Amino acid sequence: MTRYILRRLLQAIPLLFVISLVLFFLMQNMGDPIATMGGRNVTRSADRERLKRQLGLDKPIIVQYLYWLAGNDWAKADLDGDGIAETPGTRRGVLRGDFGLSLVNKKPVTQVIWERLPNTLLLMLTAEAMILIFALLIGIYSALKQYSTFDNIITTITFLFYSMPVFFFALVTMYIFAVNFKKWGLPYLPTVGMFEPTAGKTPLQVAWHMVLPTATLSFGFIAGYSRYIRSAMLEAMGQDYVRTAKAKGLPKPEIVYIHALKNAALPIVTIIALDLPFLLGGAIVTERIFGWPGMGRLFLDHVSRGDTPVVMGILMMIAVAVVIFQLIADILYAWLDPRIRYT
Amino acid sequence: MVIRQSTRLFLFVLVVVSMILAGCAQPATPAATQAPAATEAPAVTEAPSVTEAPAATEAPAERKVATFIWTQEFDTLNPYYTNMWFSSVTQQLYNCWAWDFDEANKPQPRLVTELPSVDNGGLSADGKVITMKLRDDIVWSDGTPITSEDFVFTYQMIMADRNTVASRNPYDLMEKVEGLDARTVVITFKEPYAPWVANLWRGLLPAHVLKPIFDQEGTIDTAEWNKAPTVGCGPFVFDQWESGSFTRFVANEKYWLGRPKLDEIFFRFVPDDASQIAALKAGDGDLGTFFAYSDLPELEAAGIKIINSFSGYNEGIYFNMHAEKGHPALKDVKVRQAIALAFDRQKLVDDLLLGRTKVAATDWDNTPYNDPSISPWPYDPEKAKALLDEAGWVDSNGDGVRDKDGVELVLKYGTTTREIRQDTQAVAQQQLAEVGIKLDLQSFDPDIFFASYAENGASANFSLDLIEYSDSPNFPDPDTSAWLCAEIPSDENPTGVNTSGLCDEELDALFKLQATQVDYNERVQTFNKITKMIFENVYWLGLWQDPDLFGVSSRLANVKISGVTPFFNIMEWDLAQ
Amino acid sequence: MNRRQVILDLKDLRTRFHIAEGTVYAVNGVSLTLHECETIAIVGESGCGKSVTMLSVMGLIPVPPGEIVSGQAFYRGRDLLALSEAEMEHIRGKELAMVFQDPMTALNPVLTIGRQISEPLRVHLNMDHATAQQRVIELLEQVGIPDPKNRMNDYPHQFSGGMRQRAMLAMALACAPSVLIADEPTTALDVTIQAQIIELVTRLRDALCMAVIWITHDLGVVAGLAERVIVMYAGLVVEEASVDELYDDPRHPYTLALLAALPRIDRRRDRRLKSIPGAPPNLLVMPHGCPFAPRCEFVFDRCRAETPPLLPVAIEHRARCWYDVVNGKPFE
Amino acid sequence: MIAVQAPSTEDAMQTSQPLVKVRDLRKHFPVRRGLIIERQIGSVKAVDGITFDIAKGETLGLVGESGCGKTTAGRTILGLYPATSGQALIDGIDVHHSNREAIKMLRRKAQMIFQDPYASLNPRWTVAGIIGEPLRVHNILPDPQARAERVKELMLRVGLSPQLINRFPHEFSGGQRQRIGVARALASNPSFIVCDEPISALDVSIQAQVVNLLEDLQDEFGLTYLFIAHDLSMVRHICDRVAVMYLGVIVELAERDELYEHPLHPYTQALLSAVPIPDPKKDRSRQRIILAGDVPSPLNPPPGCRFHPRCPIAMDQCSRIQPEWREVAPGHWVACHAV
Amino acid sequence: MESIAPPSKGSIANLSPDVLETPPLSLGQLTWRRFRRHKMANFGAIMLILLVLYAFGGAFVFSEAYANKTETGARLQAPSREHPFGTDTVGRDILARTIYGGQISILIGLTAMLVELVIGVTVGAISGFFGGLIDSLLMRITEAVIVIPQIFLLLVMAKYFAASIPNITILGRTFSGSVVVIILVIGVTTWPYLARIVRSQFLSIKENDFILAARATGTSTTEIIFRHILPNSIAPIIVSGTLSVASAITLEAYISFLGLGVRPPTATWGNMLEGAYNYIETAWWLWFFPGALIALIVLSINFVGDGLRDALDPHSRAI
Repeated sequence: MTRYILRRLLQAIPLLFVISLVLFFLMQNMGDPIATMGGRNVTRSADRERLKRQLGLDKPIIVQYLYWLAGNDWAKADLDGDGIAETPGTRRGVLRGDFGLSLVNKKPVTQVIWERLPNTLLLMLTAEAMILIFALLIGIYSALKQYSTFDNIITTITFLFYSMPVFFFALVTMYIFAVNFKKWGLPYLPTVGMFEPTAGKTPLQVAWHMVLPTATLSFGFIAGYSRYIRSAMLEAMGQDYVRTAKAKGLPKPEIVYIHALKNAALPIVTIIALDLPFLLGGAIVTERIFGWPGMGRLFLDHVSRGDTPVVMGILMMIAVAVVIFQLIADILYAWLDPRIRYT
Repeated sequence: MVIRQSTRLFLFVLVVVSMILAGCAQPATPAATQAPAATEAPAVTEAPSVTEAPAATEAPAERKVATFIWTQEFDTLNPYYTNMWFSSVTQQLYNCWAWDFDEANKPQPRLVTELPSVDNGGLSADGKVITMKLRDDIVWSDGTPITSEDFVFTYQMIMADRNTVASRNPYDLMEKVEGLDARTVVITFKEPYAPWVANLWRGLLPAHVLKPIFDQEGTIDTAEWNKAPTVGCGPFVFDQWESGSFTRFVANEKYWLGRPKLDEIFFRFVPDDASQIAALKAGDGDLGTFFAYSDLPELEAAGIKIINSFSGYNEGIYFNMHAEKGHPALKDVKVRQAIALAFDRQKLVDDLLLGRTKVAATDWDNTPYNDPSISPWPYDPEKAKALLDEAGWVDSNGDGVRDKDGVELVLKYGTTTREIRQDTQAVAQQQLAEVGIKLDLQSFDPDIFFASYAENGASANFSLDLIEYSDSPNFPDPDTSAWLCAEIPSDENPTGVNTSGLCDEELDALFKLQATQVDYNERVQTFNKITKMIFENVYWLGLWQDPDLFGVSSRLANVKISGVTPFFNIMEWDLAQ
Repeated sequence: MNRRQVILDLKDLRTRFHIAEGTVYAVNGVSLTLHECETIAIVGESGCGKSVTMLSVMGLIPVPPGEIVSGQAFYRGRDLLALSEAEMEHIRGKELAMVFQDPMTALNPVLTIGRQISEPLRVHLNMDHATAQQRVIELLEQVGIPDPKNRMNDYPHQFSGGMRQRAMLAMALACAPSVLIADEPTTALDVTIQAQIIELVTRLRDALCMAVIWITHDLGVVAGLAERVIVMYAGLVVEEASVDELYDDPRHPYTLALLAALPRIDRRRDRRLKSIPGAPPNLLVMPHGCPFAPRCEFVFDRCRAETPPLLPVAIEHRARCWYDVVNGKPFE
Repeated sequence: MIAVQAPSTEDAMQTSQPLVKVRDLRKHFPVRRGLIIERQIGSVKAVDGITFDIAKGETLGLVGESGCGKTTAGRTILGLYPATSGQALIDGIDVHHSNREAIKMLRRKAQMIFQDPYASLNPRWTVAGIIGEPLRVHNILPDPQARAERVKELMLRVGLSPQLINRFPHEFSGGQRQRIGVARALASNPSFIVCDEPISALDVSIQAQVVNLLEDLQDEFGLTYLFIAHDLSMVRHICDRVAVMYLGVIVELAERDELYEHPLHPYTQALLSAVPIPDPKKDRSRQRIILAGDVPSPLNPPPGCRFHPRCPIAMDQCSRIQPEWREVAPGHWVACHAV
Repeated sequence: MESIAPPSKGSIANLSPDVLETPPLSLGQLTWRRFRRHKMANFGAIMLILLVLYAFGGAFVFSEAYANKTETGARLQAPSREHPFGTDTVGRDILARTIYGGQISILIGLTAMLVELVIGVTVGAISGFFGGLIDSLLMRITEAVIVIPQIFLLLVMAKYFAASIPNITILGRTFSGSVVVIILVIGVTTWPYLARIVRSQFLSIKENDFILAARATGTSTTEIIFRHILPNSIAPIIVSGTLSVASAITLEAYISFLGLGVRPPTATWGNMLEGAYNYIETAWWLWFFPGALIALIVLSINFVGDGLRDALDPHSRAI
């Protein structure tokens, strides 16, 4: 097992390397970070030249990548534009844990991400918990009551939710629960942010603000997962070993929750483990609509300003997370399914 | 069962961990706030703790708190590191300019005793040397006096090679900045520099805070002060910044012009207009800005007062007249006039902008240098058609689009993705189609649109024929480099900003002349000539005057807004009784 | 002949499946009796309803799509088909146990062998963990699994095919059931392993005095194992006789043909095999007349019109045929 | 196992000119593992040196329990798997070391019938396409019309109504499908057919149909069969000679009746005794040899005689020395120390 | 031929009569039958046809010029008799715009699916059939694309290509070049999932005896791939292709919603929503109609896809 993990991690290195290279190249043409610097004025030409030089954006792209990857403290840069490279670089490169500084706010990328990561995690994990609980409840119940009225209604609703684009669901819920509830004098849900700044970041505030984004994030997944769990359960319930368990005279709950669910859980666990890292990136759309100060919004803000270091940092973090979670999925799978043994 | 329990447990643990993380992430900023608070202990409430609901709950009756809604988050709070409009308008809160501008955009001395002028000896006759006399009572919020050393240090920081400041304009035109004594600063320009009033000392860096950092690290790019300027010189002092959520400023007890009437100002970051409008209407915010015109009636209905603050921005279309790369038709003044006449900009302003602003006649509308005798081209499609016929652009093949010598009059019209601009495009397309000009519409993200020629930016590479955006000159000064021949982007000059590609020798000479004219009236004369040239040749077609819109709730009193330094009198703002 | 008590009495069982393509008439009126400590074999080709019959008795037919249309199954006087699901749970695994064809799929891949064997012990005999463990070890020993103490913690995939079937047997025998239903337990196994299992079942049956119903398609397997043989075709019992009688004196044309179609390992090749024309019937259509009629070499008009009843043709020997194969003419 | 290939032995084995010659054929499947770069760490020795001939018109039975390598042997002989070593010649063509042309010719001459009548027919093709495939591929009948005629003939020959030519496999019963498979194998007029358990997936009443068909076809076209099966009764019925395989090697090879009446290898004896006889009296009176345990993994076959861990008469040397492949009676070959 | 030949002549007598009773049913017909029994799929299919009729038939009712006609005086009007869906921020008729926007959205869905199919099937087929080094290489590339969440990749790529988008004219209509960009970007980022499906299909079908039979017959590799394996893996490809149309439409809407999608004036259901949420309170019709249309078409395509899945593979009940 250790060997397997080691092997997978070693295999991930070239993968991540290639991804970073491709992304870095993609990002070079993604907009000029110093075109306006986020302002309403066009940056003046003298400042453009100077900033390009200072930020190292005048270097050939492969050199920029190299600096990003391995740092530039072994090279010298020409900062005053006299054609002589005299100032030693200070960056240590991704390989040494330095993701560089954001072009937008000059903060270290790790700090920029770290400020937002917990918010995203909070939202995502709550959503994931909702997803799991409801999907399991609905999925198992509708599998056991296959073709019942409940099953049919749930199937229709899940399809409806599954097909609805996130933003449409968000807009509709906002329209109903925030706009109209307020109009009708009912207690209405907040639509923006993580808490009222004046009220402070109290757990109650955060929980209250999480209602709509969590619902928006979860509904599609609940629908999808519950369909998945339903079919996995149905498949498991149709297996010979379930018949064997019945033939042994086991009570129904034991058959359902131990014999069937343990087998049905295998593909579900994999899917969850593979979906989790994607949640890390935050549902971009959800965070955008509800103004949730998470990774998704961070990504959008910095993409729109061509902030390569931050965007690269976010993407590489997610890539690493995906790799790790894929590995975790494999390990979990092996743990749950004794037939699988990695060597 | 086994699975469910363990999965739940797993999730529970994850949620708990993430909550802890969410909690842990905060001390990053408070740590910075508390450090100076410990040394200096200014009257910054009590050490602001996170879990405690700040102030408002403690003494709701006493503390006066105002909430501003910003649709973009500050990038940095160092005045020299940002170009961002939202950051720069906020500077009067926590930082200070040598002089700021009142609601009539007249300079008001703030750090200096009076504005330098030839009369008071502050300005040399050749316009090269400026001598500033500092006030005696100016202090940083930690009590340290503000001296000439801070000015010299600020100049050094702007010019330091390892500091990636946003702009060196106009400091790179200076020969030197010296402190004659603690209260006297002398600035020497290499050449006479007329627009100095508008561009000098837009912010000050505290030498006593940043110098040690600069000496140690060689740069202040990463200084904590940029994110948490707990030492400031504005009426308010920075207190806390929660990334993605809000920034809080509290009253500066040591402010030399008197403690502000408000105790706290929150800047709340909401990511979009709708949320901003909702918050303002709900009374969750006292001030917002950057509205779409269509939201104004609703805001007013909710009792929000709208203030149009002209800051020099005039939306307009630059014509691509590049010698080689432009559309041949646009080199003909008649065609450009025809476009001006065919586009009913008044209706556009009336309908899309709800008549809240005016059609811009010149690039200098609403600056002191404006030529009031010029009024916008009228809407006259018939005359436009006539001019086009005259110019030889007729629809010879009956496809509804005029052509000449086999070239169709199809113009590529590009702008950014801002909604009002895209809407304008759609309207323009329809109106120009009526006179036989076809528009090919394109829109780009700002950082792509404004990317330099070297980056193949849409506005700079001459691939478009009509380029719409609004760019302010160095408001309130009219100086701009957008018309200089030397600024035409090319392989040799990949960062040029002359997006029209126009090189008019006469215009070029006039621009160079105005920059050295220290005398106000002479400069106005020169600008009137420039304005007339641009207007009559239709080098630029104004669409609308683009004021900054501020919405202020009735809770706030004494609110005045300046176009240059919007919050110049923020210390007088108060909650209405 | 049988003075032993009847333990299982099946009367006119009919089971159908409602599937997308229509209704499958799987079992069309099966009656049979089983005595204590007796071994009977149900023989037939795939789809003849032999497994469905016993699954119906066990209440293991998924409903829907399955449906038990009629019939009774008396186990020691109680009609199993009339019992509630909860009542059946007490019978299944305790009184009637079942072993399935494919021990790979019939064992839960994610639970240890030991756990699966101990389940009936816990459920039916309320054994505590330690006692159950002890009993599992005994059971595994009994079915010939070496090193049961350690192997009980193995998962099914770690067992070979033969061992898995032994484990299945151990599981079925856990509560010392009165009736063991073995549904083609050796079909998926090699002959040498099959011999092992048959030998094991025979030994255990004799030791525990257990009634065994052995479902198979292999006439050879049955010969040395069962006392009585029931031949099924198209959801019907077509012939029923003691094992010696059936092989010596088959009376139904189908049984006759089956035996003739089998090559014999103990004989030199003397002839072509006799093949039965056509294919087993499509049970989507309710059989009309004798279901074997289309393939029967003795077929005559009546066969196509009427379904023959199960008639006694000799002592303890019944066949469902209008034709007297001994005398070469139809019955009167 | 052995690789004694003295020419004399060969001559002794064969009286007539063999159509198929297999010489010390081996097929090992590599097992790879590695940290980053995978290395071969061992191999599954599915077929580990088999030698036999099949005469023209003869049926050779290849029997053994599942996993003994008989299917791999059949496929390797046809060249569907590349051989690890050794040689297989079909009608003079070296299956593994010939040029494309020769291989293409071989594909016409040698055909295969599969065990699973469901998996071996492309469910998306009509009967016409399936049976006509060899005709099309080998350009025997490029014209679709002519091909359809020939397909109809073949269908008639295997007992299928030619009217069903445009039907899909799923519309047929198992026995009928197997006949489609037979017709496909016949299409290119082959001389040699590997029948890989062609009847084991069929119902008893259908098995006889297919076996009889195979026999008829052999008589009619003078076909040569390699009949792979685990059903020893059927093998006795259909085969002329029988080879018994165990763990990748042949342990005994003899004329049919000789083998069944005088099995010499203890494994053959056990195997035969385990086969049930549909005769209660005889079955009860038989002395069964019950083998202990299961077939070991071919990844690590036991040293010496591969059967020794389960052999009731194993001797000391059995675990050390591989028994020699000997002809103990004319045409009766066996590899056992005890014989 | 129905005549019974003597037993010695063998097997002709063994003809099974029951086969002749059933009418010949191709797999396609069987699929169609099963599909017809799927209620939701039928509903979806009808809905889908109606939506396509709406988008393409509507063009006969409203001209494109009308859809792009601005009437600044009549902006943001609520649904009325004259403008059943109301008007947008420059007074264009939303009904007409949803018609033309629908065309583009459907076009994007279909062509993005085609791009995805071409890449996905090729990569999956090559990878699954040949295995070995090619397989590892292709699968590493596939992983590399999968490792970055799609929406991130989409945004980055949409921005990457946004720099160079001339408008294009097809069939006398001018489209924003970003349509092509979006199609490519969606196609290029979605194929890995399909490639994996196709690969696993190839891997499992490759092991079938009929492939061995084809090889034993001497059928060439190309023929085995294209005539044997591909037709047998078509079911999941069709299903996933169908669902891809839905996801491409949604993805376009996401990117447009985030402001990086198809640029005006070319309308799509997605970019009609861009900025519309600023009017959530004031002009609900701005976001409601295009949003509801997207939800509807995605729903009906998903229904159809689910029906196809069941119809093509009666054993699978997976979502």
